Amino acid sequence: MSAPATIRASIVGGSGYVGGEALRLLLAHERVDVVQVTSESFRGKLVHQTHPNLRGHTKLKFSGVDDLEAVDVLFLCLPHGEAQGRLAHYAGLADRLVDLSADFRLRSPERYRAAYGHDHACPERLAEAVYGIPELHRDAIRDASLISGAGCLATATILGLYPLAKADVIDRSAIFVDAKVGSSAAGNKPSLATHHAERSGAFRSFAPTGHRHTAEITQELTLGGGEPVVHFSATSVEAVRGILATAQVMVDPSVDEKAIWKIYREHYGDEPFLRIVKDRAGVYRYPEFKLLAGSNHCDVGFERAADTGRLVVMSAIDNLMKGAAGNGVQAMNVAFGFPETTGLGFPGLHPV
Amino acid sequence: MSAPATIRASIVGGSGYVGGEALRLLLAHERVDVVQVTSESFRGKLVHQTHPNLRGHTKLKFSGVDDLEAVDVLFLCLPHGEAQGRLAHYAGLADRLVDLSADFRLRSPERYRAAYGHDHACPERLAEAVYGIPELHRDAIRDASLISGAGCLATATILGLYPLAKADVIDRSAIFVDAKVGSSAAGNKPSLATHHAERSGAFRSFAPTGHRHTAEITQELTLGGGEPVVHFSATSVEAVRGILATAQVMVDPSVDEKAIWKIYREHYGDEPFLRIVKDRAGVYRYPEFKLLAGSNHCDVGFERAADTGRLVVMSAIDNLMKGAAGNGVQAMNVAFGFPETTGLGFPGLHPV
Amino acid sequence: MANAECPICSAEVAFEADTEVGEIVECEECGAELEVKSLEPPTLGEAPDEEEDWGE
Repeated sequence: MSAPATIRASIVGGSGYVGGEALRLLLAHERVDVVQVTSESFRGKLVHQTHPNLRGHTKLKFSGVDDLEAVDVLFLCLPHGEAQGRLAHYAGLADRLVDLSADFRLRSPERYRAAYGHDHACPERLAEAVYGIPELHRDAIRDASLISGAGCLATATILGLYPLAKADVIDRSAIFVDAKVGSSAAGNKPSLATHHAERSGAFRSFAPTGHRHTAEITQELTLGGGEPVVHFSATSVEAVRGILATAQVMVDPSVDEKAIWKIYREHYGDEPFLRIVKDRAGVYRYPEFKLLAGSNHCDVGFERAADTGRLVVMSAIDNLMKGAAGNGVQAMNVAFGFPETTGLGFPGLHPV
Repeated sequence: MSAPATIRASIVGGSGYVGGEALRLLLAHERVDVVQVTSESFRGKLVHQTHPNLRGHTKLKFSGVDDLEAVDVLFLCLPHGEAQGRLAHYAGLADRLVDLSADFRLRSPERYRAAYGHDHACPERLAEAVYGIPELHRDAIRDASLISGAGCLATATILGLYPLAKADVIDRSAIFVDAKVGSSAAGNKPSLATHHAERSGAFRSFAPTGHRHTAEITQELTLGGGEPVVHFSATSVEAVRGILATAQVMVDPSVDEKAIWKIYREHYGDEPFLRIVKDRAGVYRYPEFKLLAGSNHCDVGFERAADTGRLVVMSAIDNLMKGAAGNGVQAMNVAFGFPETTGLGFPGLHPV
Repeated sequence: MANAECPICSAEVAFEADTEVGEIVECEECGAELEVKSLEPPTLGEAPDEEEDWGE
């Protein structure tokens, strides 16, 4: 079945940062016509009211969710809980759903209750939803009707460790991760904690333990083996966009640096968005998220402490792009048979 | 003469920030094949050594300037003085030259000596060079063989005031401008002044008076009338990319707010890159450069102090884009008859 | 679809087919909240908007 020339797409919940990023990408996507973007609070307003970068790029106005027309793909960028609450309604409007909330990331209802503190509204749909990172589940995404985006911190961490877990060269009993994340990952709801005078220059240990994304990381790194024990800690840092996940794992001493290069090249060599960054020259020798703002790249690098067998794995993304909207568009490209980089070619800026 | 399907372009001096930005744009430009990028110090190295955002996007390596082949257009991104020194050599390699240095911005040799402190190497070529801002000189650019880029601070200031000067509604005897500019405008040569511990958080009045771009502003705002007296002051601020020029001029009391809107709409209503930003709603009610990083926009806004007839005009750009490489590519599009927005559609990011 | 002139910035403001007198519409260029004063001829006046705290 060859790919359609163009498809119709709408965004539900388009006034937030993820919805706005999805809108930016879909408006410029040569195979997509954006039909509607909904926002109850901004209904009737021009979209550039909440997405000022789009001023002059579109005359689109926000619609109400009840005016939604049927389309080919619906991007759900709703607060957690809303997608699972009205899934049947949305599924009736489009054959493909890309849900960028946390509602359908976890396969098991038990793990969902443990991570989110309440029962899932439609646990029977959890098994059918696909964890929408193409580098991990490209084939499943092709036929999926419910594609779930992944948590941004989980995405960076998983993509850093996945090849090693798949090659089963790491000690799964203790994986330590320290993730640094920018302010946009918390959304656009203002509070005292995000008030400039309180947030500027902050290096805030907002989740030393108990971060919800841990459940996804554990789920995706099991890979048919024993369940990994992931010790995850998150710090919000002086940036708007960006995640740098620094993982520390113990690797069998027999696996030297060359072997590790091979493992990463084997898994990521042909991936258009994954770059292995471990360089002996230049300023940026390991992954750095400031270079990635607006791009769909995930950069992965590593360094091995020869004496102890400790491996430090660094992975960087833009939390709104590969950590959310960019990955959603990539999964859409896979689902509809478009070249996977369509509309996602922006390389990022330097200097920035 | 219809536009060619694609053209061959090379960049001379491609290891700097402006050269790197031009390379990023030209690599993604659907009507351009990038043939060579020269750098004497990085000859033979992959371009992503100095432009890490381009890692994985090109296998291009830096060439030496002596290996340059003939092309359709040559972008000169050299330190000041080098283009004027070897112009004949470069002109022999391409029918069109886009010079992004300061060598050919001023029409008069006297004004050049006053601003740059030495005689011009080929003053006879100054008259033939076109000041390459399409919004000001679109027709002249079409046929020009030597297109000069403009100074970044000058570009923001001129585009803010140009419609008012053209409509002759401002008092030309005293135009006060305070321009805020990011660190990338000073290039990539490190010094103690740009050392992070000294530069981070700086609001440094590096040119309270005597800034070289004043000469260009005066030249371009004369517009057949009396020469304006431009009082220009520049401050470097806590940003990498971005310029915000805040001009204060006196306007005839008979010219009310509506009339000013009309003047701006008349000149910029159909310009794809110019946006009039004076909004009563939203967070970004006047131009702000942080939204423009990577985009070719120049946003212009104003506010009128009714009591005194004072008009404050605010104009914002990305100094590396509309202030340099983006404008150069825009001028190239005009020169070769490509749609002017080709390769320049990136809207900028939000939040960023 | 008739057009009226924005009283603030003189931009053209399109009236939808179902626009009614008294309705609040927004000028797309300057973001001003405007009140539909009449349909024939299409005229707009500045709506009494509450001075929103811009936070600066």
